[in-house]
Amino acid sequence: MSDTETADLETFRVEARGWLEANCPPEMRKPATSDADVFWGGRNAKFSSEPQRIWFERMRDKGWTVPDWPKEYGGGGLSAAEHKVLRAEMARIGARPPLSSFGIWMLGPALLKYGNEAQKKEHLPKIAAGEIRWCQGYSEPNAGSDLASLQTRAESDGDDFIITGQKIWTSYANYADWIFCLVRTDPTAKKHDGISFILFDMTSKGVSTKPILLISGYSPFCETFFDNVRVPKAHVVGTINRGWDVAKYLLQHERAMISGMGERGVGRPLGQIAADSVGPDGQGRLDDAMLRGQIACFDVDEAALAACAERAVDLAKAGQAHPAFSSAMKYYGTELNKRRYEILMAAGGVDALEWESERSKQGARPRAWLRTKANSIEGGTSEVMLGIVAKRILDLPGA
Amino acid sequence: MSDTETADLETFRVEARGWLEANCPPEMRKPATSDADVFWGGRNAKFSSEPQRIWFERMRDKGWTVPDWPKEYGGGGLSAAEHKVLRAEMARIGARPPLSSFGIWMLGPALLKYGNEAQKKEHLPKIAAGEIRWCQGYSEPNAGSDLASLQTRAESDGDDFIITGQKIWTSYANYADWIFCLVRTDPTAKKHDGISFILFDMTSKGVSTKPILLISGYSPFCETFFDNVRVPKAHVVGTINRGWDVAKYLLQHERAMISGMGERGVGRPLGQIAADSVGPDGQGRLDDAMLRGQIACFDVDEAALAACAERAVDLAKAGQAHPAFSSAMKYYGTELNKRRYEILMAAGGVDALEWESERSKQGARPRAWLRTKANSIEGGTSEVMLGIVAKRILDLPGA
Amino acid sequence: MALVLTEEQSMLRDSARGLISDKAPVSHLRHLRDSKDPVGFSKEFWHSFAEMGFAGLLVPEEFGGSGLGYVEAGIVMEEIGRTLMPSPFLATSVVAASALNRGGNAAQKSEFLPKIASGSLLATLAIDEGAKHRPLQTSLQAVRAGNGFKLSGAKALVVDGHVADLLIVAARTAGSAGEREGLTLFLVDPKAKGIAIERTIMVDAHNAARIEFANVEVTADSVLGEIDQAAGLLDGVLDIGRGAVASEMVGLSDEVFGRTVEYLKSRKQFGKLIGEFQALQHRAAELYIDIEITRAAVMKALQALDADVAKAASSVAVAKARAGTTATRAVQEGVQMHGGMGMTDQFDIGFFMKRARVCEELFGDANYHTEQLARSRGY
Amino acid sequence: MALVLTEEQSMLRDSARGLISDKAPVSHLRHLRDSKDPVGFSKEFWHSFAEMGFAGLLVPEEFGGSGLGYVEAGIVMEEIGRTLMPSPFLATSVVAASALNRGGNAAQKSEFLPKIASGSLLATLAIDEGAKHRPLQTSLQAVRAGNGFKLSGAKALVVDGHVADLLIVAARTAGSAGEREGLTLFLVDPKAKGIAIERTIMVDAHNAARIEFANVEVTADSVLGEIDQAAGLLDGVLDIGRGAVASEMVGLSDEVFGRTVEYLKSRKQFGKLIGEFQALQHRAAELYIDIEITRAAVMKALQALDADVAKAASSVAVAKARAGTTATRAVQEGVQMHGGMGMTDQFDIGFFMKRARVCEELFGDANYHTEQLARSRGY
Repeated sequence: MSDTETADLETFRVEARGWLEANCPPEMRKPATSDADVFWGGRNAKFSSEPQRIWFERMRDKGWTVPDWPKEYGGGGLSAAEHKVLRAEMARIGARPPLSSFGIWMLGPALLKYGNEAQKKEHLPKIAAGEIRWCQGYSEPNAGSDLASLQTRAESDGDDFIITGQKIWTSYANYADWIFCLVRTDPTAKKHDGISFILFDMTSKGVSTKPILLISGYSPFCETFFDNVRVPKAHVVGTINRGWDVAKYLLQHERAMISGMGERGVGRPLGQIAADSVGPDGQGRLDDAMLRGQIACFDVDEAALAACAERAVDLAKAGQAHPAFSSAMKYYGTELNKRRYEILMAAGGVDALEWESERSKQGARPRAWLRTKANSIEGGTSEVMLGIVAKRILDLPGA
Repeated sequence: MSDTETADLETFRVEARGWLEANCPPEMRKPATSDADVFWGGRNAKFSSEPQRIWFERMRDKGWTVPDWPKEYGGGGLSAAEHKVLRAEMARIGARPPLSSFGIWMLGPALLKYGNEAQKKEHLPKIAAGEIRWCQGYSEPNAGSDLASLQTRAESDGDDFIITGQKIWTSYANYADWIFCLVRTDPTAKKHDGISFILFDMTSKGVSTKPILLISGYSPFCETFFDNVRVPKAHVVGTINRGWDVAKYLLQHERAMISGMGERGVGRPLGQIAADSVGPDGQGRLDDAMLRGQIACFDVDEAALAACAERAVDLAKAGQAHPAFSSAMKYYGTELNKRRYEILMAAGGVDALEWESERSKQGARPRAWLRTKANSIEGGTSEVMLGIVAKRILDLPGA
Repeated sequence: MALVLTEEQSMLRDSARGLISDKAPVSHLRHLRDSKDPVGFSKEFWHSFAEMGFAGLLVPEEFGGSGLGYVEAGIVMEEIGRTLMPSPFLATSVVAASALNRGGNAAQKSEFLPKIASGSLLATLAIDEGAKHRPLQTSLQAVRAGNGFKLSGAKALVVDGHVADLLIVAARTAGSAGEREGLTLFLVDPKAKGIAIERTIMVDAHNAARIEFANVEVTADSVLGEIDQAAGLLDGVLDIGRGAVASEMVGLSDEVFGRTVEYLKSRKQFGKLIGEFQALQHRAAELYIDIEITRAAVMKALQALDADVAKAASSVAVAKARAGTTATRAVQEGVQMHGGMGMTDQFDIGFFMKRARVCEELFGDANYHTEQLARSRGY
Repeated sequence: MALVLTEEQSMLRDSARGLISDKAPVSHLRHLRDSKDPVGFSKEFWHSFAEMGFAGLLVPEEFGGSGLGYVEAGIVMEEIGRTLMPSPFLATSVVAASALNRGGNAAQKSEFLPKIASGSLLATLAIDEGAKHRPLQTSLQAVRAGNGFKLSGAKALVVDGHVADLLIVAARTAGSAGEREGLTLFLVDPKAKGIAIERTIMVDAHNAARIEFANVEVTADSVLGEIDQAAGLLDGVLDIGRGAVASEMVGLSDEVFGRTVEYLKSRKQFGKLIGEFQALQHRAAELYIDIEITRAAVMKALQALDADVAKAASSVAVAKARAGTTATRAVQEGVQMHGGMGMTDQFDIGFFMKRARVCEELFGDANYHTEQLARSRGY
C-alpha cells in the first residue's frame, strides 16, 4: 500500500469514527439479545425500538447496510480496505449490524457476479434499503446433501416457467417477500446441468409454507411448497440450465458465514462458566479435572481456529486463498461449536437440563445445544465438506 | 454342566495343581524377560537354561504343549473345560508357556480342520514336540492389506508345484524349518479363487530369507524369496485352489491372538509409571493434569476392553459369538495398545527418548512404542478390520 | 460368572422387551410430552408392570417381590432405554428399593417394600443439591429437635419428585460439605409441612422436581440406616443406581445405533445408499465396537454388584463412564447420519439424544466416574 | 499484521528450502545416523548456512547478524522440519542467541553474538533436569564462592550439549524448586573443571547430552542477566524456542502429510488407488485442516513474539500445544497409511515420527502448554 493510500485510509478512519460516534444510538452498541431484536427488513418489517429504526435509517442513508456495494445499487461504494476499517470501527464501539438479510449475505454477491443489469437495478437497491426480505430455496426432502439431485420442476410455458415442487429448510420462508430458488429446467440433462437459478415473489399464486419444529423447539426453518407457480423467464439469474454455477458461488459465501457463526470469542470464557457450577479445588483449579482438561483443549483449538480464520481473510486479500478453503473452515468451525456446547452442557449439569422454566430462560442452553447439532448438516454436511477438501484441495482420486 | 462333570473337573484341578507344583521349576514361574528367553523349538533349537529345558520336556511328555489337541497327535486330549482349568492353574503360579510356536497358534488349528490324515500324522506331533519350527508365508510386497491379490506362483509340474515369488513380513523365517504358505495355483481364476495353502521345507533349494530392519530396530520379520522351489502337490492342505478358506480360518486365530497381545493388565499401572516422572501435586494427584486425564480415560477403556475380551470367550463357549467379532477385538485392542504407548512416552519424557544407552536398556521404551505402530497393520489393518465389521456384522451395502 | 445372559435372564429380557415395545414405544413418551401429562408416565402401565413382577424385581420374596438381582434390573433398564419409556422403575424399584432393603430396619422394610412391589408406592432418593452430582457435598441441614429432626435446604433433580409418595432425603447431621462423616438418610413424607415441590419440565420429558425443605419435622424413626454414617449406604445405593442407568444407556445406544444402521441401508444420496460410503461404514463399525465393549463393561459391573455391592465401585465407575461416552457418541452419530431429518422433532432420534444427556448427568457423568477411577487407583 | 508471508519472507523461505532440500535431505540425517557421526551434524554445511546469514539470523546487525525476527526464524525452522536436518540452528541461533541478546550486557553481547553469527561458536541452554520440562523445578545449585559461584547438579537433554562451546546454565541461587524467585543464568565453558558431558544417542538421531556439574567454578562476570531474577528472561527465551520448535513441527507435519498424500495417489490395493477409499480421504482432509489451523496458530505466535515477547505467552502456548498434537497425528496417520512399508527403516517416514516425538518433548509438550493456557485463564 502506498503512503498516499495509507494516509487516505487514516482520514477515512477518523471520519467513520466520528460519524459512528455521532449517529449510533447507545442502545445499538451492544449485541441483540433475542431474535425479535434483530432487524430483517421486508414489506412487513416492524422496528422493535426507536433506536433500532434510527440506526437502520441512518446507516441505510449512507449506503452502509452494504458498505462495499457500488453506490449505484444503494451501497456505500467503499474499497475493501475502507470496508475493513469501517468494520473495525463498528466493532470498537460494539455497534450491531443495522440490517440482517439473506439478500445481503447471499443473493447480493451472486447478483453482482451473475445478474444482468436490469436484475441488479431492480433488486440490489431494495436489498440495501431493507425493503425486500429474501429467502433461499435450495434443499429438498429427497436431495439432502446431494443438493444437485433436486426435483423441483420448472416447465416452460411461453415467456414463463411453471414451477412445481417442494423445498425444505427454507429459513424464514414464512416471513420472506421473495425467494431465490434452484429449479430443474431440463430434466433430461445430467444432474448438475439442467438447473436454473430463479427469483420470484413469495406472494405468487401457488406458494405456501409450513414451519418445521426442530429437536430444539421452534425454528426459522420451513417447508415450502410450489404448486404451478408462474414466473417470468426473465427472472432467471445467469444462463438457463447453468444455475449450478450461481448456486456454488453462493454456497461458498454461505459456508464462510456459517463457519464464523457460534459464539467464538464472545461472551464469558468456558472456564469461568464452568466455575459457576463446579467451583475451584484446593489449588484454585476447576474442581472437575476431566472437564477442565476438555475446556483447556477446546480453548487451544478455538484460539488456533481464530488465527486460521484471520489468516483465511488475509490470504484472500493477498490472492493466495484456495477457493475451497471455506469448506475446511466450515467443517472445523461447526464441529468446534458442537464441542463448545457439549462442554457447556457438562458444565451446566442439572441446571442445563431444564426445558421450560423461567429460571432456565425456557431452556435456553439445552435448546442452543441441540441447535448446534444442525451446524454440521446445514450449508453442506461435514462429510460433504471433507469430500470437497479431499477432491478440490488434496486432489485425491475419485473424491 | 452336570454335577458329575463339575466333580470331575475339580478332581482334574487338584491333579493339575499338584503336578504343576511338583514339575514347574521356580525359574519358569515368571514371564520371559527377553526374546532369547522364549523357547521356540525347531531343528536348531537351543535351551537358554536348564530349567527351560526341564519345563519344556516335562510339559511335552504330558502332551501339555498343546493341551487340547487329540492325544494321537501329541496333544493332551483335554476338554475345553479342562483346558481352561489348566490355564487358570498355570496362571495361578505364573507358569510361562513351555513352547512358543506358530505351529501351535496358527497352523495346528488349520490342519486339524482342513488337513488330511497323513498331514495331521506327519506334522502335528512334531509341532507338539517342538521338533519343527514353522513360519507363515502370507503377505507380499505388492499385496499388503489386499492379501488375496498375492502373486507368488505355483506352477504344476507333474506331481509337484514349482513355486516362484516373494513373501514379506515372514516372522522368524530365518529361523524356521518349514513354512505354511499361500500360493497362486490358478492365475486365470478370480483373485480369491486359484489360491492354495501349501507346506514346504525352508531348506528346499531356491528358498532364501533376508531380515527386515524396522523403525524400532531389529525385528523378527524377513523378506522371503522363492526361486523355482519344488514342492510335492501332496503338501497342499485342503483342496487345490481353495486355499483362501484355510487362510481365512487361520487369520481369525491370528487376530484373536494379536488382540490379546500387549501388556494389558500386566506390569505396573500407567498412573504409577507416570508418577515416577511427574510426581504428585499438592493434592496427591499426578502433577500433570492433562496426562492424568489421558491415563484415566485409558484405564476406563482398558478395563472395559478386558470385560469385552472375557465376554467374547464366554459368548464363544455359549455358541453365541459372531465369527467376525475377532476383527472388532483386534481393532480395538491394537488401537488401545498404541494409545498405551503414546501415554508411556509422554510419561517417560526425556528419559524415554534415549535410544542406545545402558540406562534406557538400549531404548527399550521408545523401541516398544515404535513397534506398537505395526499392531494396527499386521494381521489385517485397522481399516480392513473396520471393513469386516461393516460388512459381516453390520451387513452394510457394498462394504 | 460368564458374561452372557442365562436362559432365565434371556426370558426376562424377552418378556420385558415384548411388554415395553408393545405398550410403551417412543410414541408413548411423545404423547405424554405433547399432552403435557401431569403425571409424566402411565399409571395404568405401571400397574401392569407391577403385576408382572417388575416393580418389585429387587424386593426380597419375603416382602412380596421377585428377589432378583442387579443383572436382572439392568436387563429391564436396557429395555426401558430402547423405547425411552418414562416410569418409576429407576427411582422406586431400583434406587429406593435398594436403599430400603440395604439400609432399612425390619419395620421400615415391612412398611414400604411390599408397597413398592405391588406398585402402590412411589419413592425416590433426593440427593443432589448443586448443578453436578457430588454426594459428599450434601449440605441440607438436619438439626435435632426434640426426639426428631428438622430439615432445611433444597434438592435439585429429584427424579419423580413430584409424584413420589416417599422421599429418601440425604441430609447433613454433622460435619460440613465435602466430608464423608455426618450424612444421614431420612424417610420423609412429601406432604409434610414445610416441603415445596416444583416439577421441572426436563429436556428429555422425563420426570424430575426441585424440592425445598423449610424446617420440615421428622421423627427419629424416619432415619434410614445409621445417623451420621450414611455415606457407606449411599455409596452402595448410588452404585446400584449407576449400574441401572448405565444399562439404560446401553439399551438407548443400541437402539439408536440400530435405527441409524437401518437408515444407512435405506437412504440414498449421490445415487448410492449412504451405507455404501466407506467413511460412514468405518464410523458405524467403530460405534458398534464401542457399544459392544460398553455392553460388556456394564454387564461386568452388574455382576460385580450382585457379587458384593461394597466391592463393585471400580467396575461401576468404568461402566458408567463408558456408558456415558458411548451413548453420547451414539446419539451424535445418529443425528448426524440422519442429516436434516434427524434434527426434526418429527423423527424420534432427537428423543434419544435428549434422554442420553440426562442419563449422563444422573448419578455422575463420565468425567466424574473417570475421576473416581483415577482416585481409586491412587494417581 | 497480515498472517501471510511478505515478499521478503517468501524469498527467505525459498532460499532456505533450496539450500536445505539440496544439501540436507532426509538421507543426510540417515547417513549421519548410520555412520555414527561423532558430531551429529555437518560442520561444513553449518558454515554455508552461516555464510548465507542464517546462523546470525536473530543477531542484531551491529553484531554481524541479519537482525531479522522470530517469524523469519520460524520460516527457517519450518524448512529444517521438512528434511529433519540436524543443525545447531535451534540451540545456537535461536535459543542461545536470544538469551544473549535479551539478557546479556554489552561485553557479553560483543564477545559471543558475532561468533554465533559467523558460525564459529556453538551455544546451548541447559535447563531441564527431570524427565519432563519444568523450568521452575530447576534445582542445580549455584553457591557463592569468593567473587563467583560454584555450580553443582545435573542437566538432562541439553540439545547439542556435546559439541557446544558455551553452555547457558539455569541454576538456583536462592529459593527452592518450584519457585520463580532465585533462578540465575550462567555462561559456562563446557571445558571447565568439574563438568562431565555424556552424549546421549536419541531416538531421532539428533544431538543431545546429559551434563553433570560438580563444584564447577564460575566468575561473577558469567552471570547472564540479573542474579535470582532469571525467570522472566527464561520465560521469553523459552517462548522463542517454543515458537521455533512449533515451526519445525509445522514443516515436519506438512512434509509427512505431503508424502502420505502422494502415497495415497500411487499405492494400489483391492484394485484401486488407496486414495480412492473414502475413509482415508476423510482422514486426510481432517489432517489437512488440522495442519492449516496449526500453521496459522504458529504464525500468530511468531508475530506475537516479534511484537512483544513478554506478551506472547498465550499465543505461544496455543501454538506449541497445537503443533504437538498435529505433528503426532500427522506422523501416526503417515505410518498407518503407508502400511507395512511405513514400519520399515528403509522408508523415511519413521524418521519423522521419531523427530516429532522429540520436538513434542522439547520446551514442554502439548499437555504442558494446554495446562499453561488453562492456568493463565484462571481456571
